[in-house]
Amino acid sequence: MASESSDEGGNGYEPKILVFACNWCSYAGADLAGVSRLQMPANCRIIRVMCSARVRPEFVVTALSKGLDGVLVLGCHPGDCHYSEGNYFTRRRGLLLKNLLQFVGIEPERFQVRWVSASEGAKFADTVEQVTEQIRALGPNRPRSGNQSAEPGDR
Amino acid sequence: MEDKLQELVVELLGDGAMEYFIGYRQGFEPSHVVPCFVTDQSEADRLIWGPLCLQNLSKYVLQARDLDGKVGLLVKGCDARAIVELVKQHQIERDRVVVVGVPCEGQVDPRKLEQVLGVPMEQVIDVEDAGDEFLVTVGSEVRKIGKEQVLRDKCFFCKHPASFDYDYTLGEVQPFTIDGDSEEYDAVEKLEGLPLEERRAFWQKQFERCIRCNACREVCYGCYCKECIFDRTAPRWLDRPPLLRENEMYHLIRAVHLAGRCIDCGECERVCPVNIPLGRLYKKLQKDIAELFDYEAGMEYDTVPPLVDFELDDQDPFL
Amino acid sequence: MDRQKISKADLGRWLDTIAGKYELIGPTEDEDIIQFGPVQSSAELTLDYANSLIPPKSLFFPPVESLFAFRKRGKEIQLEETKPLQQDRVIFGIRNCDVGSLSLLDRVFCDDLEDSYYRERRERTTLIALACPTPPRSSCFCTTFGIDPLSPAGSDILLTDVGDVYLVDAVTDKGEKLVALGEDLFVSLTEGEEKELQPPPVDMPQLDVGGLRERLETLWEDEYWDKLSLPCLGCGICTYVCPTCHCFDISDVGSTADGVRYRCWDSCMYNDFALMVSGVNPRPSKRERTRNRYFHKFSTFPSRYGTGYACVGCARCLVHCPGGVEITEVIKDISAKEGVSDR
Amino acid sequence: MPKTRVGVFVCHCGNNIGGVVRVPEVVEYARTLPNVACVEDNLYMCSEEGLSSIREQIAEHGLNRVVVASCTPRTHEPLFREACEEAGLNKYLFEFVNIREHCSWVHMHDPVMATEKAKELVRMGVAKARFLEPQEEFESSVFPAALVIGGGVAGMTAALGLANQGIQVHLVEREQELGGLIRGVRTLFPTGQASEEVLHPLAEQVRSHRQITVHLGSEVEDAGGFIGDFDVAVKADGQVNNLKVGAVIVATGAEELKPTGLYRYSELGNVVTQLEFEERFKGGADVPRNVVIINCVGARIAERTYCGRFCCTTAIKNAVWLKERDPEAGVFVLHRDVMAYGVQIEEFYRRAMELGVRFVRYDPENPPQILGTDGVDAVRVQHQLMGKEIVLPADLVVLTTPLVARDDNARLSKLLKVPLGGEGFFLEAHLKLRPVEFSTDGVYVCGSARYPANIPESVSQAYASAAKASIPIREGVVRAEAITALCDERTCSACGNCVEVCPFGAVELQEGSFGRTAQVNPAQCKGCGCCVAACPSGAMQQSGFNDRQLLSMIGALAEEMTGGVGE
Repeated sequence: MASESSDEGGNGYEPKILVFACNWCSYAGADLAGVSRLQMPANCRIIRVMCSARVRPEFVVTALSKGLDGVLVLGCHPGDCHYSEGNYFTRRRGLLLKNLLQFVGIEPERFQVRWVSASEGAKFADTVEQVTEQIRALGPNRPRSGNQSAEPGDR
Repeated sequence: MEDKLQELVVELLGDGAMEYFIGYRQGFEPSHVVPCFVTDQSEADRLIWGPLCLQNLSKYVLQARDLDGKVGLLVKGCDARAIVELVKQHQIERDRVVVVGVPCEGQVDPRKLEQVLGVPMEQVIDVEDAGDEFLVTVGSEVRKIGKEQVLRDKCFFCKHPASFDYDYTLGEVQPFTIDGDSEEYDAVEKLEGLPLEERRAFWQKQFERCIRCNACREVCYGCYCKECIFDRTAPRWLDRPPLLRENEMYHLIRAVHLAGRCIDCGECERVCPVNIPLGRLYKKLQKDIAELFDYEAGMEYDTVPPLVDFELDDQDPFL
Repeated sequence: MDRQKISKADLGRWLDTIAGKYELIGPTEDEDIIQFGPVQSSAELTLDYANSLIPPKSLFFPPVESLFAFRKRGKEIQLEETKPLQQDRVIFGIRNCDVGSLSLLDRVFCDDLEDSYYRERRERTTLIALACPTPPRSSCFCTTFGIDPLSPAGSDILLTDVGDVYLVDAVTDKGEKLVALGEDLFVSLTEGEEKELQPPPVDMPQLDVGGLRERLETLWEDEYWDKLSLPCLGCGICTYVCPTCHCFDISDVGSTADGVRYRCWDSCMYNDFALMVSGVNPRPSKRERTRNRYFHKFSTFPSRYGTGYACVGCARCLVHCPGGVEITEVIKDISAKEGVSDR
Repeated sequence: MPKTRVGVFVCHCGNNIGGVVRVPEVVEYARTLPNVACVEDNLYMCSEEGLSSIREQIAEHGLNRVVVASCTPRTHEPLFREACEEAGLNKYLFEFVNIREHCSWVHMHDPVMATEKAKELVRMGVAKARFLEPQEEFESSVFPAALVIGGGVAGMTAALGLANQGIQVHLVEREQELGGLIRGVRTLFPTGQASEEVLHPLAEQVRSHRQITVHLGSEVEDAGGFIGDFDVAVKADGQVNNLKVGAVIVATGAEELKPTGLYRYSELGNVVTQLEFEERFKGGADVPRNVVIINCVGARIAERTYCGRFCCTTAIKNAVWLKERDPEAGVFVLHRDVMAYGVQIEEFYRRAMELGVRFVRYDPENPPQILGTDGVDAVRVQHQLMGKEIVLPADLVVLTTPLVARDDNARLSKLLKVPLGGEGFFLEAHLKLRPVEFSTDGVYVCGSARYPANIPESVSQAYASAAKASIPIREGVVRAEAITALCDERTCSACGNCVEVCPFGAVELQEGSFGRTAQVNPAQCKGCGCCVAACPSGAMQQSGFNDRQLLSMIGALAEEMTGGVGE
């Protein structure tokens, strides 16, 4: 399951972070960071969605459950949603999900929501840098019973 | 009260006001109460009411949607909120259900009762509500037990003992007092107060036990999806084997789906054969939703559920 | 071997000796749940139990087990079979209803289509049954299906609580080997004791199941199933706590490169159990699924394997069904059905 | 169903990708991915050679999915989609993987990690591509009218550009008069022509054009809708006028910075801005003799980093004007650098020097000092070339300030759902490739609303935006990208979450063949996917972004089989 890079903690550990970015603001912000040649850690993988409100909480839970080290949801700043209202739903869902994940013992850094506009290439780069470092500091997202190690039976 | 209930059901069935009535009856032993479907007037005498009538029967109205006529249902104050939500979530029309409200002054948690009595429930012959205490018959002996010792957790903080929006009611709730200094969210706050590692260990231990019998889902009034996302195969969200991580996903996703809809009836926790304290998970959501969005499920027909609603000035910790 | 006895004080010592040579499994209590699980020492066991929530069938046919792991490197695929057991094991404290269920499951897993995982676990396990406490729970009805809660049949050793001591009946070679491990702890009964040390007789309601199958088979289209299925919620509790249910599902979990093939329990009460790829579901509603469950127990299984009914009267489904569907009521209702002529 | 055959095309983008990401390694890796039937790389995938390789491989390998790993879909998706269509493949069977902006350009110093990341991005792209489905685009008609917001040179030109094609135009101007910023400008550089000579004929053409309705003293109060069908409320004197248009051009211009607090501006009467100078001495009377002009006031500083672009030219223009009318005048221009770009302006700069305008370079760390109590007497400045402090007599100080974005931009940006850049100006879709368009279809921008633009620039941008805006209007229909929501009525349980969240009222509960279920009106759906995430059962899906596609990407990243084993 784990790739070479996220096998072990300690030295050489490279977290793998899933990023959802809305097409209109945050994906454009990420593009701008690229155009501006802003250098950042190479741990994030972006999935483009049209609006951050497309990100169903199940995606976040699934990603963490499958062993990804963190999930970052990026959307337009509240009030600037291309669809007027989408990110307000993102915000509510994010609030509740963050609390719920923490409640069951998942580090809050592993699921984050940030607002990045199309002009905020630098903010995108900073966010990637910050989130990567936070998650790197936590170490690998401990797998919930890896495949081979599952001890079936004995119930 | 049972007489009144039985008479009412006989009358309503006789009038053709409903096709059948859902209440409670005694199961294989006196302390075992199970749902009772009365389709014929002659069966109405099986109906009972008491502090062991634990089930929230609301889920059963969903399967009665295909009937030509109405379905009757006995509801406690807490369960009535499920009816409100079902109407609000477009699952039933209010006028297709005959809601018979019952004044409830607290339900017994059988596990607590066993501990207090020191005998298994099978020896309990009767439990009767007597204001501030329960009268419990074990063998030939009647014991008085203070409500605070054996009430279901959710009943301690019951805000809605009276039936809500009923068509018929069996009486008014008598005020009663419960000693004790616990607060509604004590259990949740205790967990919240633990270090993250311990919280994690706690829940992992719970989720590890899950056998994914789906009883929590099937008993839940809010799980009315025609096809549950977990049962889908394209895409397949959840692998079938009840491994810890799949179980954790199952419970977290279910919690997310019920957020803002859960009415804290406690059925999921009650039916769980492996005693996973699911109530705490849902209570946590209830607490957050009340604090963050000032919302409580099941109270009004015309409010918008919190996760499909927003305020411009919602809390925004996200930078 | 003749009937022997062991003092209650010595039981733990014997079990600890066993634990040194075998994997010892017995009843433990955690979170208010009795379950059979591996223990390091007898101190971890509980003897204050009626029966476990999940039947010990789970020790032979686990709720989830990996069959093998697969690994793909380029075009090459490696398979690594899972060893079902690391060590021979002893299950202490199994009740006779569950012992009875194993002989039914043996037919499923060891008859014509052998399941090597089940078989290995069965062969490498010694069963120490513990006769049921008296009086039995009010829900129990094992005697209905010819099970004697005080008999050593089906197990390797039966222990019977008669006050200060346990009577010990080692009825197989495997059982005798275990007794031999704690030789000095076991004392043969005197003739006087043979008569004197007897457990009280078991008094349990007995249901009439004569002709149950024949009567049931005339009721396929009966309206009874509509009414019976009303309170059923469609969860899988009855099948998961049932010691004779044995349906399973097989699926691969992991990546395209590495993964495990798992087998896990499935339940005929789930609405997608019989769903076919085409979208057709031969058991589309609770009515068909409930009917199927009782037909399987009382008709299909006996006819398929030439056994008795696939129910051992443990009453787990009776106690735990959240909808209150009661198998004892079903048996009574079917037996009481009039007006349908036998085939 | 035919077997899924994915073609992967990896672009080097010259050295842009290939200089960091080891493209051959990515190519080899892509070959090992499930359902991948062919993998190609090209120096420039967007070149004709690259595009024809896509077309050829589709035919040769019977590809039914195409993945291009190159730059950003925000600019190049249409191009590659078109290549697919030309080869007979539905364009929605194409998936874009960004390994330039999101990879090679931002990990330039880490080729190992960048290559790993590129491989994973390709793996995710292929995973999604396997579940792509062909789509039909929904057509909707375009209302044959346009709205131009702003009646300056840019707005008027854009309005004429549309109107001359026979398109009905509403031109909304906040002031009671057309003209915008140029009304306050006396002459235009480098010709020295009076601004009226440009402004008056232009305004007259606009006023008299029968296709143009001019709304003076008006502001856009509210706006909604989308390309082809915008509803705009224009308010004038408390009266609201509802307009329906198919396209919108933003030409709201900018305003001159009032440098309060700098160089004793607003404290001393004879410290003025360039526009105030032009206004005050419009008639040419009582012009002071000794004038010191200070450039880069409030520009190229920490809180306003940009260059105003033509402030230098404005300073030169007014310096020349002073010298031409009075050769004896003492005219000093204090500057940080002189931006006199292009042949004509450079010529103009030389002329200023020939006329005796003195250019003195100052150090922003040690800016010029305004001396005087009731008014300016002199300006003290550290002469950088001479390396000593000099004091210049001054009867008047003119501060050259940049144009700044209008405060109202924020409101308009929300109404029109178009973004603003960091300095508060409107932000186009792409600096080079889509300079007068927004990402939001049907909305365009020109002139100083975008960034400080001089008249030739404003005019050419205005023509460009008019040309762009006329395309949908003249075509009469627009095809909406087929990314709308779709409800599986078989499994919808009608909970109504989707109805609640839809920002466009596109979802309703309706009776259908499966009872009451949610149904989506594709004409109203804008493809945000809010409803999909709100649907607990997964009955609601979004084309091109459905759960299966996205989940398979997550699974691919986690190296799992989620999403089902390939069909």
